[in-house]
Amino acid sequence: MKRHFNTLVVTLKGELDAHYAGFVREKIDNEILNSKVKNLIFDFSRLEFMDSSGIGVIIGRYKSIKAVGGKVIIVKPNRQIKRIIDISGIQKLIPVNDNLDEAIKKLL
Amino acid sequence: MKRHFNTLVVTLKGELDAHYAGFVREKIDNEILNSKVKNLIFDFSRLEFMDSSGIGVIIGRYKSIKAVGGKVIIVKPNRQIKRIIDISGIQKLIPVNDNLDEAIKKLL
Amino acid sequence: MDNYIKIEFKSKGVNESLARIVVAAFVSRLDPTLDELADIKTAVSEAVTNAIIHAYDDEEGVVYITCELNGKEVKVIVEDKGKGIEDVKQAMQPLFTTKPEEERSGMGFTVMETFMDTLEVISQKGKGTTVIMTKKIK
Amino acid sequence: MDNYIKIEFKSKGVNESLARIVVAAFVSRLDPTLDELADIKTAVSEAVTNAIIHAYDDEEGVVYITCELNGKEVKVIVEDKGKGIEDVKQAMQPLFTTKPEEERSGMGFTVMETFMDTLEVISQKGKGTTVIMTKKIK
Ligand SMILES: Nc1ncnc2c1ncn2[C@@H]1O[C@H](COP(=O)(O)OP(=O)(O)O)[C@@H](O)[C@H]1O
Ligand SMILES: Nc1ncnc2c1ncn2[C@@H]1O[C@H](COP(=O)(O)OP(=O)(O)O)[C@@H](O)[C@H]1O
Repeated sequence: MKRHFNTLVVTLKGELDAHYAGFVREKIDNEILNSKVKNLIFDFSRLEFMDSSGIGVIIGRYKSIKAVGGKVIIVKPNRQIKRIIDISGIQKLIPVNDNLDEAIKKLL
Repeated sequence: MKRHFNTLVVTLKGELDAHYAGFVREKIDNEILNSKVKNLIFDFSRLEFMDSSGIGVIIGRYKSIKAVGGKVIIVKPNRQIKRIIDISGIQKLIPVNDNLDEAIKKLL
Repeated sequence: MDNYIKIEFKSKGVNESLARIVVAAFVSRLDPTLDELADIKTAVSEAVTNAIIHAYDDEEGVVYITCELNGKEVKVIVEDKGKGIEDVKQAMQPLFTTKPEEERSGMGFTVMETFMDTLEVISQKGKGTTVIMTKKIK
Repeated sequence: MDNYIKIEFKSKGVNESLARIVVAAFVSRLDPTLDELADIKTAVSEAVTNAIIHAYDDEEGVVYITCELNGKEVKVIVEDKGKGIEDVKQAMQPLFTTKPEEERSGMGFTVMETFMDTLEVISQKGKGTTVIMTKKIK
Protein backbone atom coordinates (compact mmCIF):
# COMPACT_ATOMS: atom_id res chain seq x y z
CA MET A 1 0.00 0.00 0.00
CA LYS A 2 1.23 3.43 -0.94
CA ARG A 3 -0.04 6.95 -0.41
CA HIS A 4 -0.09 9.69 -3.05
CA PHE A 5 -1.37 12.69 -1.12
CA ASN A 6 -4.86 11.65 -0.06
CA THR A 7 -5.06 8.74 -2.50
CA LEU A 8 -4.33 5.24 -1.24
CA VAL A 9 -2.97 2.79 -3.82
CA VAL A 10 -3.53 -0.82 -2.82
CA THR A 11 -1.45 -3.24 -4.89
CA LEU A 12 -2.72 -6.80 -4.51
CA LYS A 13 -0.72 -9.88 -5.42
CA GLY A 14 -1.62 -13.54 -5.85
CA GLU A 15 -5.18 -14.72 -5.59
CA LEU A 16 -8.04 -12.78 -4.02
CA ASP A 17 -10.53 -15.36 -2.73
CA ALA A 18 -12.71 -15.48 0.40
CA HIS A 19 -9.74 -16.63 2.48
CA TYR A 20 -7.54 -13.70 1.46
CA ALA A 21 -10.44 -11.20 1.38
CA GLY A 22 -10.72 -10.87 5.17
CA PHE A 23 -7.06 -9.99 5.46
CA VAL A 24 -7.18 -7.47 2.60
CA ARG A 25 -10.30 -5.83 4.02
CA GLU A 26 -8.73 -5.34 7.43
CA LYS A 27 -5.51 -3.92 6.03
CA ILE A 28 -7.28 -1.37 3.85
CA ASP A 29 -9.81 -0.36 6.51
CA ASN A 30 -7.04 0.20 9.04
CA GLU A 31 -5.24 2.47 6.61
CA ILE A 32 -8.44 4.37 5.78
CA LEU A 33 -9.19 4.82 9.49
CA ASN A 34 -5.70 5.80 10.59
CA SER A 35 -4.74 8.30 7.93
CA LYS A 36 -6.63 10.81 5.89
CA VAL A 37 -7.47 8.73 2.86
CA LYS A 38 -9.96 10.21 0.48
CA ASN A 39 -9.53 8.23 -2.73
CA LEU A 40 -8.68 4.59 -3.29
CA ILE A 41 -7.01 2.83 -6.21
CA PHE A 42 -7.10 -0.93 -6.47
CA ASP A 43 -3.98 -1.78 -8.45
CA PHE A 44 -4.68 -5.25 -9.83
CA SER A 45 -1.68 -5.39 -12.19
CA ARG A 46 -0.11 -8.13 -10.08
CA LEU A 47 -3.29 -9.91 -9.01
CA GLU A 48 -3.56 -13.24 -10.80
CA PHE A 49 -7.01 -14.36 -9.79
CA MET A 50 -10.14 -13.01 -8.14
CA ASP A 51 -13.51 -14.57 -7.46
CA SER A 52 -16.74 -12.90 -6.35
CA SER A 53 -15.31 -12.46 -2.85
CA GLY A 54 -13.21 -9.69 -4.40
CA ILE A 55 -16.35 -7.95 -5.58
CA GLY A 56 -17.48 -7.84 -1.96
CA VAL A 57 -14.17 -6.26 -0.95
CA ILE A 58 -14.38 -3.64 -3.70
CA ILE A 59 -18.00 -2.69 -3.02
CA GLY A 60 -17.39 -2.50 0.74
CA ARG A 61 -14.48 -0.06 0.28
CA TYR A 62 -16.42 1.87 -2.38
CA LYS A 63 -19.17 2.55 0.15
CA SER A 64 -16.88 3.94 2.82
CA ILE A 65 -14.86 6.02 0.33
CA LYS A 66 -18.04 7.39 -1.20
CA ALA A 67 -19.23 8.34 2.30
CA VAL A 68 -16.28 10.75 2.61
CA GLY A 69 -16.82 12.09 -0.90
CA GLY A 70 -13.87 10.22 -2.43
CA LYS A 71 -13.40 8.15 -5.55
CA VAL A 72 -12.38 4.57 -6.28
CA ILE A 73 -10.55 3.40 -9.43
CA ILE A 74 -9.58 -0.11 -10.47
CA VAL A 75 -6.32 -0.43 -12.41
CA LYS A 76 -5.16 -3.19 -14.76
CA PRO A 77 -7.34 -6.19 -14.00
CA ASN A 78 -6.36 -9.24 -16.05
CA ARG A 79 -8.90 -10.90 -18.36
CA GLN A 80 -10.29 -13.26 -15.73
CA ILE A 81 -10.72 -10.46 -13.19
CA LYS A 82 -12.20 -8.18 -15.87
CA ARG A 83 -14.88 -10.77 -16.53
CA ILE A 84 -15.79 -10.97 -12.85
CA ILE A 85 -16.00 -7.19 -12.70
CA ASP A 86 -18.19 -7.12 -15.83
CA ILE A 87 -20.59 -9.73 -14.47
CA SER A 88 -20.95 -7.88 -11.19
CA GLY A 89 -21.84 -4.58 -12.84
CA ILE A 90 -19.52 -2.58 -10.55
CA GLN A 91 -17.83 -0.98 -13.56
CA LYS A 92 -20.91 1.24 -13.69
CA LEU A 93 -19.86 2.74 -10.34
CA ILE A 94 -16.11 2.33 -10.43
CA PRO A 95 -13.96 3.26 -13.45
CA VAL A 96 -11.50 0.65 -14.72
CA ASN A 97 -8.22 2.09 -15.95
CA ASP A 98 -5.25 0.53 -17.71
CA ASN A 99 -2.58 2.84 -16.37
CA LEU A 100 -1.74 3.47 -12.73
CA ASP A 101 -0.09 6.87 -13.23
CA GLU A 102 -3.08 8.11 -15.19
CA ALA A 103 -5.39 6.86 -12.48
CA ILE A 104 -3.38 8.68 -9.80
CA LYS A 105 -3.38 11.89 -11.87
CA LYS A 106 -7.14 11.71 -12.30
CA LEU A 107 -7.58 11.76 -8.53
CA LEU A 108 -5.10 14.58 -7.74
CA MET B 1 17.98 -34.41 -29.55
CA LYS B 2 21.10 -33.22 -31.31
CA ARG B 3 24.07 -34.99 -32.84
CA HIS B 4 27.70 -33.95 -32.47
CA PHE B 5 29.55 -36.39 -34.71
CA ASN B 6 28.85 -39.74 -33.13
CA THR B 7 27.64 -38.30 -29.84
CA LEU B 8 23.90 -37.95 -29.24
CA VAL B 9 22.83 -35.16 -26.87
CA VAL B 10 19.38 -35.75 -25.39
CA THR B 11 17.94 -32.64 -23.74
CA LEU B 12 15.01 -33.50 -21.50
CA LYS B 13 12.43 -31.01 -20.28
CA GLY B 14 9.73 -31.13 -17.62
CA GLU B 15 9.32 -34.11 -15.37
CA LEU B 16 10.76 -37.57 -16.04
CA ASP B 17 8.44 -40.05 -14.33
CA ALA B 18 7.22 -43.53 -15.33
CA HIS B 19 4.63 -42.01 -17.63
CA TYR B 20 7.16 -39.94 -19.58
CA ALA B 21 9.89 -42.62 -19.38
CA GLY B 22 8.38 -44.91 -22.02
CA PHE B 23 8.23 -42.07 -24.51
CA VAL B 24 11.80 -40.94 -23.82
CA ARG B 25 13.12 -44.49 -24.09
CA GLU B 26 11.52 -45.03 -27.47
CA LYS B 27 12.78 -41.75 -28.88
CA ILE B 28 16.37 -42.38 -27.81
CA ASP B 29 16.40 -46.02 -28.90
CA ASN B 30 15.08 -45.11 -32.33
CA GLU B 31 17.85 -42.58 -32.77
CA ILE B 32 20.50 -45.04 -31.57
CA LEU B 33 19.20 -47.68 -33.97
CA ASN B 34 18.80 -45.46 -37.00
CA SER B 35 22.04 -43.54 -36.95
CA LYS B 36 25.56 -44.33 -35.91
CA VAL B 37 25.44 -43.15 -32.31
CA LYS B 38 28.38 -44.16 -30.18
CA ASN B 39 28.19 -41.87 -27.16
CA LEU B 40 25.21 -40.44 -25.30
CA ILE B 41 24.85 -37.30 -23.22
CA PHE B 42 21.80 -36.80 -21.01
CA ASP B 43 21.45 -33.04 -20.79
CA PHE B 44 19.34 -32.52 -17.66
CA SER B 45 19.80 -28.73 -17.50
CA ARG B 46 16.12 -28.22 -18.30
CA LEU B 47 14.72 -31.26 -16.50
CA GLU B 48 12.84 -30.16 -13.39
CA PHE B 49 12.07 -33.48 -11.76
CA MET B 50 13.03 -37.12 -12.02
CA ASP B 51 12.06 -40.16 -9.98
CA SER B 52 13.57 -43.65 -10.01
CA SER B 53 11.90 -44.33 -13.35
CA GLY B 54 14.59 -42.06 -14.79
CA ILE B 55 17.29 -44.28 -13.32
CA GLY B 56 15.81 -47.16 -15.31
CA VAL B 57 15.97 -45.07 -18.48
CA ILE B 58 19.58 -44.08 -17.86
CA ILE B 59 20.78 -47.61 -16.99
CA GLY B 60 18.97 -49.11 -20.00
CA ARG B 61 20.68 -46.70 -22.41
CA TYR B 62 24.00 -47.12 -20.61
CA LYS B 63 23.88 -50.85 -21.31
CA SER B 64 23.28 -50.51 -25.05
CA ILE B 65 25.87 -47.72 -25.43
CA LYS B 66 28.42 -49.75 -23.49
CA ALA B 67 27.74 -52.71 -25.80
CA VAL B 68 29.04 -50.65 -28.74
CA GLY B 69 32.02 -49.40 -26.75
CA GLY B 70 30.60 -45.91 -26.23
CA LYS B 71 30.30 -43.61 -23.22
CA VAL B 72 27.43 -41.95 -21.37
CA ILE B 73 27.63 -38.64 -19.52
CA ILE B 74 24.97 -36.87 -17.45
CA VAL B 75 25.04 -33.08 -17.60
CA LYS B 76 23.63 -30.54 -15.12
CA PRO B 77 21.14 -32.44 -12.99
CA ASN B 78 19.38 -30.19 -10.45
CA ARG B 79 19.64 -30.90 -6.72
CA GLN B 80 16.62 -33.20 -6.62
CA ILE B 81 17.81 -35.23 -9.60
CA LYS B 82 21.36 -35.29 -8.21
CA ARG B 83 20.03 -36.92 -5.04
CA ILE B 84 18.22 -39.62 -7.02
CA ILE B 85 21.40 -40.30 -8.98
CA ASP B 86 23.45 -40.49 -5.78
CA ILE B 87 21.05 -42.94 -4.13
CA SER B 88 21.06 -45.18 -7.18
CA GLY B 89 24.83 -45.41 -7.30
CA ILE B 90 24.94 -44.90 -11.09
CA GLN B 91 27.42 -42.07 -10.71
CA LYS B 92 30.00 -44.83 -10.24
CA LEU B 93 29.38 -45.89 -13.85
CA ILE B 94 28.33 -42.65 -15.46
CA PRO B 95 30.18 -39.35 -14.95
CA VAL B 96 28.11 -36.32 -13.96
CA ASN B 97 29.30 -33.09 -15.52
CA ASP B 98 28.28 -29.49 -14.98
CA ASN B 99 29.03 -28.21 -18.46
CA LEU B 100 27.58 -29.50 -21.72
CA ASP B 101 30.38 -28.24 -23.98
CA GLU B 102 33.01 -29.85 -21.78
CA ALA B 103 31.07 -33.11 -21.83
CA ILE B 104 30.88 -33.03 -25.63
CA LYS B 105 34.61 -32.29 -25.87
CA LYS B 106 35.42 -35.21 -23.61
CA LEU B 107 33.70 -37.56 -26.00
CA LEU B 108 35.19 -36.22 -29.24
CA MET C 1 -15.75 -41.62 -18.38
CA ASP C 2 -12.15 -41.12 -19.51
CA ASN C 3 -10.64 -40.04 -16.25
CA TYR C 4 -11.67 -38.61 -12.91
CA ILE C 5 -10.29 -37.31 -9.67
CA LYS C 6 -12.02 -37.04 -6.31
CA ILE C 7 -10.77 -34.85 -3.54
CA GLU C 8 -11.92 -34.34 0.00
CA PHE C 9 -10.72 -31.74 2.48
CA LYS C 10 -11.69 -29.75 5.57
CA SER C 11 -13.87 -26.68 5.10
CA LYS C 12 -11.03 -24.28 5.82
CA GLY C 13 -10.48 -21.11 3.85
CA VAL C 14 -6.86 -22.04 3.28
CA ASN C 15 -8.06 -24.98 1.17
CA GLU C 16 -9.85 -22.83 -1.41
CA SER C 17 -6.68 -22.28 -3.42
CA LEU C 18 -5.88 -25.99 -3.25
CA ALA C 19 -9.21 -26.86 -4.86
CA ARG C 20 -8.45 -24.48 -7.71
CA ILE C 21 -4.96 -25.87 -8.21
CA VAL C 22 -6.13 -29.48 -8.32
CA VAL C 23 -8.98 -28.92 -10.74
CA ALA C 24 -6.84 -26.70 -12.98
CA ALA C 25 -4.02 -29.27 -13.06
CA PHE C 26 -6.47 -32.04 -13.88
CA VAL C 27 -8.38 -30.13 -16.56
CA SER C 28 -5.24 -28.78 -18.20
CA ARG C 29 -4.67 -32.09 -19.95
CA LEU C 30 -7.64 -31.33 -22.22
CA ASP C 31 -5.49 -28.47 -23.49
CA PRO C 32 -7.99 -25.71 -22.67
CA THR C 33 -7.33 -22.09 -23.57
CA LEU C 34 -6.18 -19.87 -20.71
CA ASP C 35 -9.66 -18.30 -20.68
CA GLU C 36 -11.41 -21.66 -20.43
CA LEU C 37 -9.11 -22.71 -17.62
CA ALA C 38 -9.69 -19.43 -15.79
CA ASP C 39 -13.46 -19.88 -16.16
CA ILE C 40 -13.36 -23.33 -14.59
CA LYS C 41 -11.04 -22.23 -11.80
CA THR C 42 -13.33 -19.33 -10.99
CA ALA C 43 -16.49 -21.45 -10.94
CA VAL C 44 -14.81 -24.01 -8.69
CA SER C 45 -13.63 -21.25 -6.40
CA GLU C 46 -17.22 -19.96 -6.03
CA ALA C 47 -18.70 -23.38 -5.28
CA VAL C 48 -15.98 -24.31 -2.79
CA THR C 49 -16.17 -20.93 -1.09
CA ASN C 50 -19.92 -21.42 -0.63
CA ALA C 51 -19.37 -24.85 0.91
CA ILE C 52 -16.84 -23.40 3.33
CA ILE C 53 -18.63 -20.16 4.19
CA HIS C 54 -22.33 -20.95 3.96
CA ALA C 55 -22.73 -24.70 4.40
CA TYR C 56 -20.84 -25.06 7.67
CA ASP C 57 -20.94 -21.48 8.98
CA ASP C 58 -18.11 -21.42 11.46
CA GLU C 59 -18.09 -25.11 12.23
CA GLU C 60 -15.73 -27.48 10.52
CA GLY C 61 -17.07 -29.81 7.88
CA VAL C 62 -15.82 -31.65 4.85
CA VAL C 63 -15.96 -30.56 1.20
CA TYR C 64 -15.95 -33.12 -1.62
CA ILE C 65 -15.02 -32.39 -5.22
CA THR C 66 -15.26 -34.77 -8.14
CA CYS C 67 -13.87 -33.77 -11.50
CA GLU C 68 -14.61 -35.95 -14.52
CA LEU C 69 -13.36 -35.76 -18.08
CA ASN C 70 -15.58 -37.14 -20.81
CA GLY C 71 -14.07 -36.50 -24.20
CA LYS C 72 -13.87 -32.71 -24.32
CA GLU C 73 -16.35 -32.19 -21.49
CA VAL C 74 -15.36 -31.30 -17.94
CA LYS C 75 -17.81 -32.06 -15.15
CA VAL C 76 -17.17 -30.68 -11.67
CA ILE C 77 -19.26 -31.73 -8.68
CA VAL C 78 -18.81 -29.82 -5.41
CA GLU C 79 -20.59 -31.33 -2.43
CA ASP C 80 -21.01 -30.52 1.23
CA LYS C 81 -22.94 -32.11 4.12
CA GLY C 82 -23.82 -28.74 5.60
CA LYS C 83 -27.01 -26.92 6.38
CA GLY C 84 -28.44 -26.89 2.87
CA ILE C 85 -30.34 -24.18 1.01
CA GLU C 86 -34.01 -23.62 1.75
CA ASP C 87 -34.94 -21.89 -1.50
CA VAL C 88 -32.48 -22.74 -4.26
CA LYS C 89 -34.21 -20.57 -6.86
CA GLN C 90 -33.94 -17.52 -4.63
CA ALA C 91 -30.34 -18.34 -3.71
CA MET C 92 -29.40 -18.37 -7.37
CA GLN C 93 -30.71 -14.84 -8.02
CA PRO C 94 -27.93 -12.34 -8.72
CA LEU C 95 -27.07 -10.26 -5.64
CA PHE C 96 -29.00 -12.51 -3.25
CA THR C 97 -26.90 -13.30 -0.20
CA THR C 98 -27.62 -14.32 3.37
CA LYS C 99 -24.25 -12.98 4.55
CA PRO C 100 -24.15 -9.30 3.57
CA GLU C 101 -22.43 -8.59 6.91
CA GLU C 102 -19.44 -10.61 5.66
CA GLU C 103 -19.51 -8.59 2.44
CA ARG C 104 -20.60 -11.52 0.30
CA SER C 105 -21.71 -10.07 -3.01
CA GLY C 106 -24.40 -12.61 -3.85
CA MET C 107 -22.76 -13.18 -7.22
CA GLY C 108 -21.39 -16.70 -6.63
CA PHE C 109 -24.05 -18.67 -8.47
CA THR C 110 -24.24 -16.04 -11.21
CA VAL C 111 -20.50 -16.43 -11.82
CA MET C 112 -20.80 -20.22 -11.95
CA GLU C 113 -23.68 -19.96 -14.43
CA THR C 114 -21.88 -17.46 -16.64
CA PHE C 115 -18.51 -19.22 -16.71
CA MET C 116 -19.76 -22.79 -17.16
CA ASP C 117 -22.09 -24.30 -19.79
CA THR C 118 -24.48 -25.89 -17.31
CA LEU C 119 -25.14 -25.51 -13.59
CA GLU C 120 -27.35 -27.65 -11.41
CA VAL C 121 -27.85 -27.12 -7.67
CA ILE C 122 -29.36 -29.84 -5.53
CA SER C 123 -29.90 -29.08 -1.88
CA GLN C 124 -31.81 -30.40 1.08
CA LYS C 125 -32.22 -28.51 4.32
CA GLY C 126 -29.99 -29.96 7.02
CA LYS C 127 -28.50 -32.49 4.64
CA GLY C 128 -26.21 -30.52 2.38
CA THR C 129 -25.73 -29.13 -1.09
CA THR C 130 -24.42 -30.53 -4.36
CA VAL C 131 -23.38 -28.26 -7.22
CA ILE C 132 -22.90 -29.90 -10.61
CA MET C 133 -21.28 -27.90 -13.38
CA THR C 134 -20.16 -28.84 -16.89
CA LYS C 135 -18.17 -27.10 -19.57
CA LYS C 136 -17.06 -28.23 -23.03
CA ILE C 137 -13.50 -27.39 -23.98
CA LYS C 138 -13.51 -26.12 -27.58
CA MET D 1 -4.91 -33.36 12.84
CA ASP D 2 -4.68 -29.79 11.62
CA ASN D 3 -5.69 -30.36 8.04
CA TYR D 4 -5.94 -33.14 5.50
CA ILE D 5 -6.75 -33.83 1.89
CA LYS D 6 -7.84 -37.08 0.31
CA ILE D 7 -7.62 -37.71 -3.39
CA GLU D 8 -8.70 -40.61 -5.51
CA PHE D 9 -7.97 -41.18 -9.22
CA LYS D 10 -7.63 -43.84 -11.89
CA SER D 11 -4.35 -45.77 -12.10
CA LYS D 12 -3.26 -43.98 -15.27
CA GLY D 13 0.28 -42.83 -15.86
CA VAL D 14 -0.96 -39.38 -16.78
CA ASN D 15 -2.16 -38.98 -13.17
CA GLU D 16 1.31 -39.35 -11.64
CA SER D 17 2.12 -35.70 -12.14
CA LEU D 18 -1.25 -34.72 -10.69
CA ALA D 19 -0.51 -36.57 -7.46
CA ARG D 20 2.76 -34.69 -7.13
CA ILE D 21 1.13 -31.33 -7.80
CA VAL D 22 -1.63 -31.88 -5.25
CA VAL D 23 0.63 -33.05 -2.44
CA ALA D 24 3.17 -30.31 -3.13
CA ALA D 25 0.47 -27.62 -3.12
CA PHE D 26 -0.96 -28.96 0.12
CA VAL D 27 2.37 -29.36 1.92
CA SER D 28 3.69 -26.00 0.76
CA ARG D 29 1.64 -24.22 3.42
CA LEU D 30 4.01 -25.62 6.08
CA ASP D 31 6.62 -23.45 4.36
CA PRO D 32 9.05 -26.27 3.58
CA THR D 33 12.44 -25.64 1.97
CA LEU D 34 12.67 -26.43 -1.74
CA ASP D 35 14.67 -29.54 -0.86
CA GLU D 36 12.07 -30.77 1.62
CA LEU D 37 9.30 -30.20 -0.91
CA ALA D 38 11.29 -32.01 -3.61
CA ASP D 39 11.87 -34.93 -1.23
CA ILE D 40 8.16 -35.31 -0.55
CA LYS D 41 7.23 -34.95 -4.22
CA THR D 42 9.73 -37.62 -5.16
CA ALA D 43 8.58 -40.08 -2.49
CA VAL D 44 4.95 -39.57 -3.52
CA SER D 45 5.89 -40.09 -7.15
CA GLU D 46 7.53 -43.43 -6.29
CA ALA D 47 4.58 -44.70 -4.27
CA VAL D 48 2.00 -43.62 -6.85
CA THR D 49 4.05 -45.07 -9.71
CA ASN D 50 4.16 -48.39 -7.90
CA ALA D 51 0.40 -48.38 -7.43
CA ILE D 52 -0.10 -47.68 -11.12
CA ILE D 53 2.58 -50.00 -12.53
CA HIS D 54 2.78 -52.91 -10.09
CA ALA D 55 -0.54 -53.06 -8.25
CA TYR D 56 -2.84 -53.16 -11.25
CA ASP D 57 -0.46 -54.31 -13.98
CA ASP D 58 -2.22 -53.25 -17.14
CA GLU D 59 -5.71 -53.23 -15.73
CA GLU D 60 -7.36 -50.11 -14.51
CA GLY D 61 -7.72 -49.57 -10.78
CA VAL D 62 -8.03 -46.73 -8.34
CA VAL D 63 -5.29 -45.03 -6.33
CA TYR D 64 -6.04 -43.26 -3.03
CA ILE D 65 -3.84 -40.65 -1.40
CA THR D 66 -4.34 -39.08 1.99
CA CYS D 67 -2.12 -36.24 3.07
CA GLU D 68 -2.30 -35.05 6.66
CA LEU D 69 -0.62 -32.14 8.38
CA ASN D 70 0.02 -32.42 12.12
CA GLY D 71 1.95 -29.41 13.35
CA LYS D 72 5.16 -29.59 11.35
CA GLU D 73 4.70 -33.23 10.37
CA VAL D 74 3.49 -34.37 6.97
CA LYS D 75 1.96 -37.83 6.66
CA VAL D 76 1.26 -39.25 3.21
CA ILE D 77 -0.69 -42.47 2.75
CA VAL D 78 -0.79 -44.03 -0.73
CA GLU D 79 -3.18 -46.92 -1.11
CA ASP D 80 -4.25 -49.31 -3.86
CA LYS D 81 -6.62 -52.28 -4.03
CA GLY D 82 -4.33 -54.17 -6.39
CA LYS D 83 -2.54 -57.48 -6.28
CA GLY D 84 -0.47 -56.82 -3.17
CA ILE D 85 3.12 -57.73 -2.35
CA GLU D 86 3.95 -61.28 -1.30
CA ASP D 87 7.23 -60.54 0.48
CA VAL D 88 7.39 -56.93 1.61
CA LYS D 89 10.86 -57.24 3.10
CA GLN D 90 12.27 -58.52 -0.16
CA ALA D 91 10.40 -55.88 -2.18
CA MET D 92 12.00 -53.15 -0.09
CA GLN D 93 15.55 -54.30 -0.85
CA PRO D 94 17.46 -51.87 -3.06
CA LEU D 95 17.53 -53.00 -6.71
CA PHE D 96 14.83 -55.63 -6.19
CA THR D 97 12.22 -55.40 -8.94
CA THR D 98 9.73 -57.78 -10.52
CA LYS D 99 9.62 -55.70 -13.70
CA PRO D 100 13.19 -55.52 -15.02
CA GLU D 101 11.77 -55.89 -18.54
CA GLU D 102 10.09 -52.52 -18.12
CA GLU D 103 13.39 -51.10 -16.92
CA ARG D 104 12.21 -50.55 -13.37
CA SER D 105 15.29 -49.90 -11.29
CA GLY D 106 14.11 -51.45 -8.04
CA MET D 107 14.96 -48.21 -6.24
CA GLY D 108 11.44 -46.97 -5.49
CA PHE D 109 11.21 -48.03 -1.85
CA THR D 110 14.82 -47.03 -1.27
CA VAL D 111 14.05 -43.52 -2.51
CA MET D 112 10.97 -43.30 -0.27
CA GLU D 113 13.01 -44.45 2.74
CA THR D 114 15.84 -42.03 2.04
CA PHE D 115 13.71 -38.97 1.33
CA MET D 116 11.18 -39.39 4.14
CA ASP D 117 11.68 -39.80 7.90
CA THR D 118 9.60 -42.95 8.24
CA LEU D 119 8.20 -45.51 5.80
CA GLU D 120 5.75 -48.28 6.53
CA VAL D 121 4.45 -50.73 3.92
CA ILE D 122 1.38 -52.83 4.64
CA SER D 123 0.33 -55.31 1.98
CA GLN D 124 -1.87 -58.33 1.59
CA LYS D 125 -1.79 -60.59 -1.45
CA GLY D 126 -4.81 -59.99 -3.64
CA LYS D 127 -6.07 -57.18 -1.41
CA GLY D 128 -3.74 -54.30 -2.05
CA THR D 129 -0.94 -52.20 -0.61
CA THR D 130 -0.77 -49.23 1.73
CA VAL D 131 2.35 -47.09 1.97
CA ILE D 132 2.56 -44.71 4.94
CA MET D 133 5.30 -42.10 4.98
CA THR D 134 6.01 -39.22 7.33
CA LYS D 135 8.40 -36.31 7.29
CA LYS D 136 8.95 -33.45 9.70
CA ILE D 137 9.40 -30.04 8.14
CA LYS D 138 12.25 -28.28 9.95
N1 LIG E 1 -23.20 -24.76 -0.14
C1 LIG E 1 -24.14 -23.94 0.40
N2 LIG E 1 -24.73 -24.26 1.57
C2 LIG E 1 -25.66 -23.46 2.13
N3 LIG E 1 -26.09 -22.31 1.57
C3 LIG E 1 -25.54 -21.92 0.39
C4 LIG E 1 -24.55 -22.71 -0.24
N4 LIG E 1 -24.22 -22.10 -1.40
C5 LIG E 1 -24.97 -20.98 -1.48
N5 LIG E 1 -25.78 -20.86 -0.40
C6 LIG E 1 -26.77 -19.79 -0.16
O1 LIG E 1 -27.02 -19.12 -1.38
C7 LIG E 1 -26.74 -17.73 -1.27
C8 LIG E 1 -26.23 -17.18 -2.60
O2 LIG E 1 -24.99 -17.75 -2.92
P1 LIG E 1 -23.99 -17.00 -3.91
O3 LIG E 1 -24.73 -16.64 -5.16
O4 LIG E 1 -22.78 -17.84 -4.09
O5 LIG E 1 -23.63 -15.63 -3.19
P2 LIG E 1 -22.73 -15.34 -1.88
O6 LIG E 1 -21.83 -16.49 -1.62
O7 LIG E 1 -21.99 -14.12 -2.24
O8 LIG E 1 -23.71 -15.14 -0.74
C9 LIG E 1 -25.76 -17.63 -0.12
O9 LIG E 1 -25.78 -16.37 0.47
C10 LIG E 1 -26.27 -18.74 0.82
O10 LIG E 1 -27.35 -18.31 1.59
N1 LIG F 1 1.76 -51.05 -4.85
C1 LIG F 1 2.37 -52.23 -5.18
N2 LIG F 1 1.63 -53.31 -5.53
C2 LIG F 1 2.22 -54.48 -5.87
N3 LIG F 1 3.56 -54.65 -5.88
C3 LIG F 1 4.35 -53.63 -5.53
C4 LIG F 1 3.81 -52.36 -5.18
N4 LIG F 1 4.84 -51.53 -4.87
C5 LIG F 1 5.95 -52.23 -5.04
N5 LIG F 1 5.69 -53.51 -5.43
C6 LIG F 1 6.68 -54.58 -5.65
O1 LIG F 1 7.90 -54.22 -5.03
C7 LIG F 1 8.96 -54.19 -5.98
C8 LIG F 1 9.97 -53.14 -5.62
O2 LIG F 1 9.40 -51.84 -5.72
P1 LIG F 1 10.33 -50.57 -5.92
O3 LIG F 1 11.40 -50.57 -4.88
O4 LIG F 1 9.46 -49.38 -5.97
O5 LIG F 1 11.04 -50.80 -7.32
P2 LIG F 1 10.47 -50.76 -8.82
O6 LIG F 1 9.17 -50.00 -8.85
O7 LIG F 1 11.53 -50.08 -9.58
O8 LIG F 1 10.28 -52.19 -9.22
C9 LIG F 1 8.28 -53.98 -7.32
O9 LIG F 1 9.07 -54.46 -8.39
C10 LIG F 1 6.98 -54.78 -7.13
O10 LIG F 1 7.18 -56.16 -7.33
